[in-house]
Amino acid sequence: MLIFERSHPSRRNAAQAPQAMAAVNIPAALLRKTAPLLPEASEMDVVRHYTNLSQKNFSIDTHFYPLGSCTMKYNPRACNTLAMLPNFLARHPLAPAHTGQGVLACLYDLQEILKEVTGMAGVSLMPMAGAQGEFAGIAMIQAYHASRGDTARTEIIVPDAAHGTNPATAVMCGYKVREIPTNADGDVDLDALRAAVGPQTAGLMLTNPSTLGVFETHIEDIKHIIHDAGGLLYYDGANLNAILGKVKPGDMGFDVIHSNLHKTFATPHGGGGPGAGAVGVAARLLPFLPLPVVAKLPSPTSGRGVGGEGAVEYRYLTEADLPLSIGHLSAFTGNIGVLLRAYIYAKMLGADGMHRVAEFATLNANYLMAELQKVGYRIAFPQRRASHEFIVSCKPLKDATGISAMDVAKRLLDKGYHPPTTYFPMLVPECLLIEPTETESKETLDAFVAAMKEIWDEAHATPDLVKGAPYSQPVRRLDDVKAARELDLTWKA
Amino acid sequence: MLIFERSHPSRRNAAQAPQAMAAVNIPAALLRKTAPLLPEASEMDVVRHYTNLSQKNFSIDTHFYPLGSCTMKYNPRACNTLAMLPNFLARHPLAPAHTGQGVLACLYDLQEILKEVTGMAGVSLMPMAGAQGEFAGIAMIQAYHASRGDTARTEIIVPDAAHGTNPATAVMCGYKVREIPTNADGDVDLDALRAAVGPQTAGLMLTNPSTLGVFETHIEDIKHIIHDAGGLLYYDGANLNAILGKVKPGDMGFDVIHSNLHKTFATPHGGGGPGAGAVGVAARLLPFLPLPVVAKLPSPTSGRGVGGEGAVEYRYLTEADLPLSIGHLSAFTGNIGVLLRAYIYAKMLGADGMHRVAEFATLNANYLMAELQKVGYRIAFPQRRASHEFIVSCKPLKDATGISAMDVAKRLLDKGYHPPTTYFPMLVPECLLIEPTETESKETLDAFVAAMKEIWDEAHATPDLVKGAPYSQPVRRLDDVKAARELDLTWKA
Amino acid sequence: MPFIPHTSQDVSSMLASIGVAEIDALFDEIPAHLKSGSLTALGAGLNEMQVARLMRDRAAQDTPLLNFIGAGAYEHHIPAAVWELATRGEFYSAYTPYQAEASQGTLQVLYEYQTMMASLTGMDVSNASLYDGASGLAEAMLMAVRAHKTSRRILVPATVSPFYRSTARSIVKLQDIELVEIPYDRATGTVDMAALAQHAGTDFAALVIPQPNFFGALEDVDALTNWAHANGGLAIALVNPLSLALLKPAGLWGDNPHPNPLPGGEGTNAALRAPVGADIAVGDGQPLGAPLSSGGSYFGFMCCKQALVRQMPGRIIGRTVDLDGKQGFTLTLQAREQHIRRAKATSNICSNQGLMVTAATIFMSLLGQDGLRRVAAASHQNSQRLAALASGIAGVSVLFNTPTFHETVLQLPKPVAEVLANMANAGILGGYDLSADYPELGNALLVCATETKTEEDLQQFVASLQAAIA
Amino acid sequence: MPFIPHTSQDVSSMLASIGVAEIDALFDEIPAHLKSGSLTALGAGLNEMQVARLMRDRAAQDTPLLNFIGAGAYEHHIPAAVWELATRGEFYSAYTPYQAEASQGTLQVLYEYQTMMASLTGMDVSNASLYDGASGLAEAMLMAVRAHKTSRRILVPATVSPFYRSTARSIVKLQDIELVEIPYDRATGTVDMAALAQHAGTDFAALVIPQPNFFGALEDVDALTNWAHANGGLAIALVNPLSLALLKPAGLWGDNPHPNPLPGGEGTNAALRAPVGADIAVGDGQPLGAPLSSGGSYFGFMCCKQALVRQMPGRIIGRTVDLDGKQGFTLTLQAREQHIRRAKATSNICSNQGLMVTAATIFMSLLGQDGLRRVAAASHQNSQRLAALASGIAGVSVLFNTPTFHETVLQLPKPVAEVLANMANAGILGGYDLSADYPELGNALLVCATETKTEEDLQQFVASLQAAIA
Ligand SMILES: Cc1ncc(COP(=O)(O)O)c(C=O)c1O
Ligand SMILES: Cc1ncc(COP(=O)(O)O)c(C=O)c1O
Repeated sequence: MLIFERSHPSRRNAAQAPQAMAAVNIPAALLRKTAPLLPEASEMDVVRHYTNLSQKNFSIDTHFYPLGSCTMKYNPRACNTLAMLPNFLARHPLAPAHTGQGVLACLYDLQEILKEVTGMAGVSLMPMAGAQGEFAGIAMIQAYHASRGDTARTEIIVPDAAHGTNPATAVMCGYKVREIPTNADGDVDLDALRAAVGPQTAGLMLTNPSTLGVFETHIEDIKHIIHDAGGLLYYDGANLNAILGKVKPGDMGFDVIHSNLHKTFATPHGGGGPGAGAVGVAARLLPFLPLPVVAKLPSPTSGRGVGGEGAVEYRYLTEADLPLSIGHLSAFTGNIGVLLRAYIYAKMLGADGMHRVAEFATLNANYLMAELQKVGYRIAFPQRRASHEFIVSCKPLKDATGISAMDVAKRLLDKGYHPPTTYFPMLVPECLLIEPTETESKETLDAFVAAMKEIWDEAHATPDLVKGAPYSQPVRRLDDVKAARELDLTWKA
Repeated sequence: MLIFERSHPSRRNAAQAPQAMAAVNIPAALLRKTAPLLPEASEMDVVRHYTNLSQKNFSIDTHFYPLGSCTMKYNPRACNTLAMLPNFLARHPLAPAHTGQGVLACLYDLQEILKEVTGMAGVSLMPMAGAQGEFAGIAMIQAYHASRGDTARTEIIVPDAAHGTNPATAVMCGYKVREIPTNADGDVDLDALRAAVGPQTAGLMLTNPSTLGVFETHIEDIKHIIHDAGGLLYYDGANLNAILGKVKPGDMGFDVIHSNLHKTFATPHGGGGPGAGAVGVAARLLPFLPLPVVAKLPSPTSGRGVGGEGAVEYRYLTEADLPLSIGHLSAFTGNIGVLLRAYIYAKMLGADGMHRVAEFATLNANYLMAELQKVGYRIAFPQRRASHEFIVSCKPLKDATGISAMDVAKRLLDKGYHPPTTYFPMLVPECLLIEPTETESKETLDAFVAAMKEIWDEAHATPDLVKGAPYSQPVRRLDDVKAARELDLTWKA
Repeated sequence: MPFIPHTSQDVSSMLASIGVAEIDALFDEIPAHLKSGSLTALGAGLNEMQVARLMRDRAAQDTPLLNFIGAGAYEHHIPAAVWELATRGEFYSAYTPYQAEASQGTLQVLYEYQTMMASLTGMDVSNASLYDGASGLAEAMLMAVRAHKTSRRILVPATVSPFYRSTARSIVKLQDIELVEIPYDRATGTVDMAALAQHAGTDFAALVIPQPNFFGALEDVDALTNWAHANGGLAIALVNPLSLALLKPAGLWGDNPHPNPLPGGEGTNAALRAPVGADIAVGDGQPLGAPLSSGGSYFGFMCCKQALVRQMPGRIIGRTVDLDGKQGFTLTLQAREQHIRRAKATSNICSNQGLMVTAATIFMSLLGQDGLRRVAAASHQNSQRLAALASGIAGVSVLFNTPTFHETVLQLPKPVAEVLANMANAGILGGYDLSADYPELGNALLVCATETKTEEDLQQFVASLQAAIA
Repeated sequence: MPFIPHTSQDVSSMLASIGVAEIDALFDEIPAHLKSGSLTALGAGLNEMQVARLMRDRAAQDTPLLNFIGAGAYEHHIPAAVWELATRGEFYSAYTPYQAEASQGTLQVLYEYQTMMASLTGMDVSNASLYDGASGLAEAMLMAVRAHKTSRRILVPATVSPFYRSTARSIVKLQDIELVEIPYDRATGTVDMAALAQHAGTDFAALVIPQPNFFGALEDVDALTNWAHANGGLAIALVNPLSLALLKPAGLWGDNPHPNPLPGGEGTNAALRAPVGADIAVGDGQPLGAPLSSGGSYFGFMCCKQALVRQMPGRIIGRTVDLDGKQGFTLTLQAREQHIRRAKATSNICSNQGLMVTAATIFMSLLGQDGLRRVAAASHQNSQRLAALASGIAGVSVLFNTPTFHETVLQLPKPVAEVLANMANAGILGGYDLSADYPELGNALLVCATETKTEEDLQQFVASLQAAIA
């Protein structure tokens, strides 16, 4: 039932609005004549409706959720509680800096933390998701070349295994995309790369570990090829979880990186966002960072800022400070609430915790890979170490039983597991991209393997059972074709 | 699965305790040698476990919950959010009054509100539930007689329809209980009452509207009979919802009342508590109120209390102020968090809202009674108005089909409704005590009637289906006899 | 209308169905002259925005200071997940789990809670909560009297919290139960064994044994339990649940077999009759996840030996099976309770402190056995360090020469009230002034430093104490 | 280890299963010399108690003042239920609803949201959110350019928020899109129609029409929409969603039939091509339940005519049926998106602002059509009253003689920065200083009073303004 179907004309939820309708001093021509279609329901009915709807979701808080490339790790509840302290929520974005020394100090500290873990020279926290981080990064590459008068660089190179946001971003930044194939080991095809570079090369976007779940072994060769051609190196750090505390993109020679704080830094996905795609840059890109960036300065006035001797004041750097900046990417200051959550998480991990993230994420992935291989599933790159994730190809299973990756995925729902990512990356047929993350226990992984074994057996014994799955959810498989053909995007009264 | 079964020895949830184990300077003989059985689970597993468990509950926020005598009305979420403001949560009960002027002002105001709606001369908020409110009330009656040297009064009169807490309370206060029968109209049998009173009568405990869901019509006769015998009148105000804003127990001549704020004032039941059973008293019982009571006094010191001209200060009255008080009923100050929620609710209702509560609670009950009667259900007192609740007797249904009140209740679960109270009050065979409350809409009541109609039809057509219910819950009917015979009250590793 | 969904159309059709013309007709059984007038003292209703503003203003009038008061309510870190989960609507807005099939969530939580509390206290069973520790102590006294059968006297050491003693007295005195005060030893701050010995051979139902006691001092619980049992009384342990992460559980106190056969009825059998231990353990669960909140809501816990389970007040949850043999949970032993047994019930308690218990269960699960131990040890260490630092101030000394848990008594050179007022002006709640309850101790201050206090906090305490007595 | 559950025994048996001796062996494909040393700049990890203390201290350094700033972020009452529900784990910790069957909760919320937004704006369809209003405006410009096909010029009035203009420029300039500024009339504070008329006949893809505009003033949206359409461009409405409870929805602006056939492909049919209205409506959803939070998270919304739906960026949810014919919800039109269409996608957006949209949907449900109207009207009335009171101060006047929604511009007799600093010292955030963005206006202050302000607050503003300019 939709909330509109719980609505009743002239019902009023009186607690949430002023009792009286105030006088409106606006010419009639500018006013609306018919009321918008918003439900008229009691507060209790609304609470009941959305409480019940929430129960129709799988989530980290309720289920194992090994969705590859998405890093569905535990979102500590303290991050939420503390980021929602009343003073943090109440402050207006245009309030003077002295009324926000607390939140600014957190942002500044987070910038420093990200500099340290990525090995970059500077960080801006402003991009509001990974894709906007990519935009900021490629825009900085563009600005860099432009600032040098190097205007012939019109291409961005993207491996074919890349996440869809990479080519889409390059195009949004006005570039042509040149795609490079992947070799049998899951690495970039170096010969193809060498053949592709030239004076038209603005840069390369590389995801490492790649979306195939492997660490790019020729990373240094790639760096040399691109840099020698005058291009810059963009690091898609959505998969930073695999290397956090182990290796720094800055040390690999990358010029710019974005990191998905809503993955590696455990901020919630919220059913689709908000995220935060902080960008880090090497020294030569510092002047181009998106605005604002938080600076820590000696306190100009006593009694403001963080007092005492050597008092400091935090404030935003603006166009005046960074005239070459690529500019603002949001009206104000990005997703501050997400950044606070990431900061709290980072403070709880500390140096030791950061080192452990990649270790245990990788341990879990390799263990799960080994165990699923024992069940009989085909591993896409068995000769390689898994990073934080790995790929199972259901191609052999499908050939033998007719059961596809999608069938396996849907059947997992009945076993109480959110499925892995399906049919991405597109390079591997019938693929399941599986990312357990470090916060899951061995018991959970073992139970998941047992479920996958059950499905393996069902696929051979009772394939129709699997094809009909799921049976346990609020709905069975949905007709996506109808959804796209007979568009029904809004409810009509 | 129990949380203990998710535990793994030596697993540590490191975020929630100091990293290092501090030195303990306590003689070995006083120390424990084996660890207690507490789970060793990851924070995520704990969050997941209790999130999933919570989904195994019916609640107001998820279901219609017409549990008679329990007043399951909407618990406004604002009451929770605002009562949990950090400053309210942080304050120590023994902190000086000047650090708590905010919370004390709320408590004082709540006392005044309750005085107004009950018509009593004074209120103490301290009792921690209805039953403790009853204790306080009867203890005050005892103290009153004792203060007059009237020590022969050893009996409390209780109608047989009374809630079990009434006789139990009288006994806890050292009284003998004398039970009075109910007449065919659901009122107290006045002749029996006249015969029962005497110099041994300390008082009468009356629930009005009674647990039969009717307003005691002879209320004034009862008052005279008891008062003339030298007894005092106790009003069990758990059902205040039925008369809020309509009639005041003080105006009816009652000497003492308790009110369940977790019913009438919409504070949550929390799966069993905490509640608050504020007591109000007529003037002659004022000296005996339980401690502490909040007083509003002219501010003794400037700069403290609520400043400005005519500044006031709130503080607790203690034994020194009320030497005849029955004393403390808790170590500190009762269930303050519940009281804050009740206060917020009362402020949102205001005078108008208070008047409406009983009106709409009564409207809903009478409507539901009329509709269920149309379906065929036997109403226990069809000649009477329902108050906030009413009784259906499934005796005729059972005689005709074998379907009991319990069967109907369990089948309601499959239809998505929490059942009414079953088998209480004990006077009416196969009874369902139904209390819809004022916060439910007509649509919800109509849907409930439709479900009751379905069950009526099923009872006649497929009685075994009804007897086997529920089918939709995490468990089917439980073996209560085994539970009591083979006690299993704790999990063993 | 706030929270009332009826439209005027709804009202008319409902009235028509009932067969009356107006809502007021539904109240025609109430004598007209009793009907209320307007509730003049109540103002107009506020909308949520207005009430939010009011409450934020009120909250701002409560000034949180750096807190060193304990005395029965303790400031501990509460994991954020505790209240984020406990206030989920499904827990928050459910009733007592009368309909077991639709309440397995709450029921399983309570069963887990019972397991944890029984294990922490070392007892066989636990109920599902009482109101608070002090009223819980009263219930334990009533239970002991029921179990003992012949005596209505309870021995209560003066080292039991004065708040608990006065609350228990308010409650039990109406049943003619006598509380006999046992003095304490002025050197140790613990029960005066010699004074206690004078009660040997007298008729008493139980001895209350606080651990730690109100001074934070650790009693010789083995000796006290043995003494109670040797003299024919029950031992009621009054314990801080957090301290039990470190301290000997009440179920193992003493070593004398119980002398007089305990009552208990059907369920009793020899194997269940442990030869040692307190018979009942009670206390306040506040340290397990309840915020200080000016005094509540907290919750009382009660555990006992198996043989006494039918004497216990309050709800009890049992594990059983359903029609299909599947495990499930349900309220059990309801025949003890007021809604069945009425005047003969073990207590009048009905609603308890369910949500606080849900929070405590989540709290204990998040801490785990190791975490709870570390919190307890850190609290202990902090208060030891505080005592050491404070006694470095000229004129300040530690009053009792006894091991303590996380609270201790300081002797000051000046009236405590004055010192505390000065410290409060410096932003510090310096402790609880013992001079009203224990005038014989002179200028005695009860101070507490839990794991929440940093070294800097302790130094700040000491500096402000020093300034306040200067 | 915080949040990592592995025991050492787990680790050994997992390593054995993998067939390596130690965890570090799993990283043997990483060139050894690239391995990180220790992360020296990060301190040791804090436990939750420590980080809670840190964050509470930090929060205490943020000083909330009585706020009269708007300028694109508005203080409104947010019902408590909004965030109590939105932060439930099932919403909070779920991913984008790729697996529809296991995400019906989130999907239905989004479908309800799309319905509400389409209705509020008067458009046919809505997406499921963009990052924020400013970047959303950039997406609308890109979409208009795609739809228009021949022009890469967008006309942007100077009455559009300078924050939005600069953000949009950062984003669209890389695709060689030109933003042409249209000046405003100094008397009305709205688009200078004469200046706009000079662009008639020139090549442009769209005109942006802000309602209310940055000065809070109401534009003649009918005339502007007609002008855009008459001159062959699309009309992009930039709207405050709360204002739409009162104001004419963008879908009904203007009255000229659309002159040049809109692109759209398969889905387009004559019936769907409304003869009037803006083509795209965007804005920031912050007024619908997002706290101010120093600037985020907010969310961008975007609605459009049916004919343009395949040009829309972002997620879109559709209603369909399952195998059994039962209604269900799913992501649809994914072929527009980067994960399918890659370089040819309508945008690079992937994650959006889902949780903020969940909150907004609950917010709008709680308010309802009537509640939203009352909030909008009260905000309007408060700002009118504020303007009236303020212009009673000698030297202060209302700058533009135009109807406003809930914001207005005051002319001050002194430099605004100085006045604001004085007011801040008195605890008041007096508004947004326009002098940097609009130096031609002199000492101009943009002030906003929403429904959250009481008469007393307004009086306090006026008193402090008076004092600050004295
Ligand atoms: C490898 C990779 N890059 C980029 C992104 C885009 O991140 P966002 O969704 O935050 O825009 C993702 C997210 O799925 C990703 O997995
Ligand atoms: C009529 C009546 N009296 C007393 C009580 C006892 O209230 P409490 O459960 O708060 O102790 C109840 C609660 O069920 C009741 O319905």
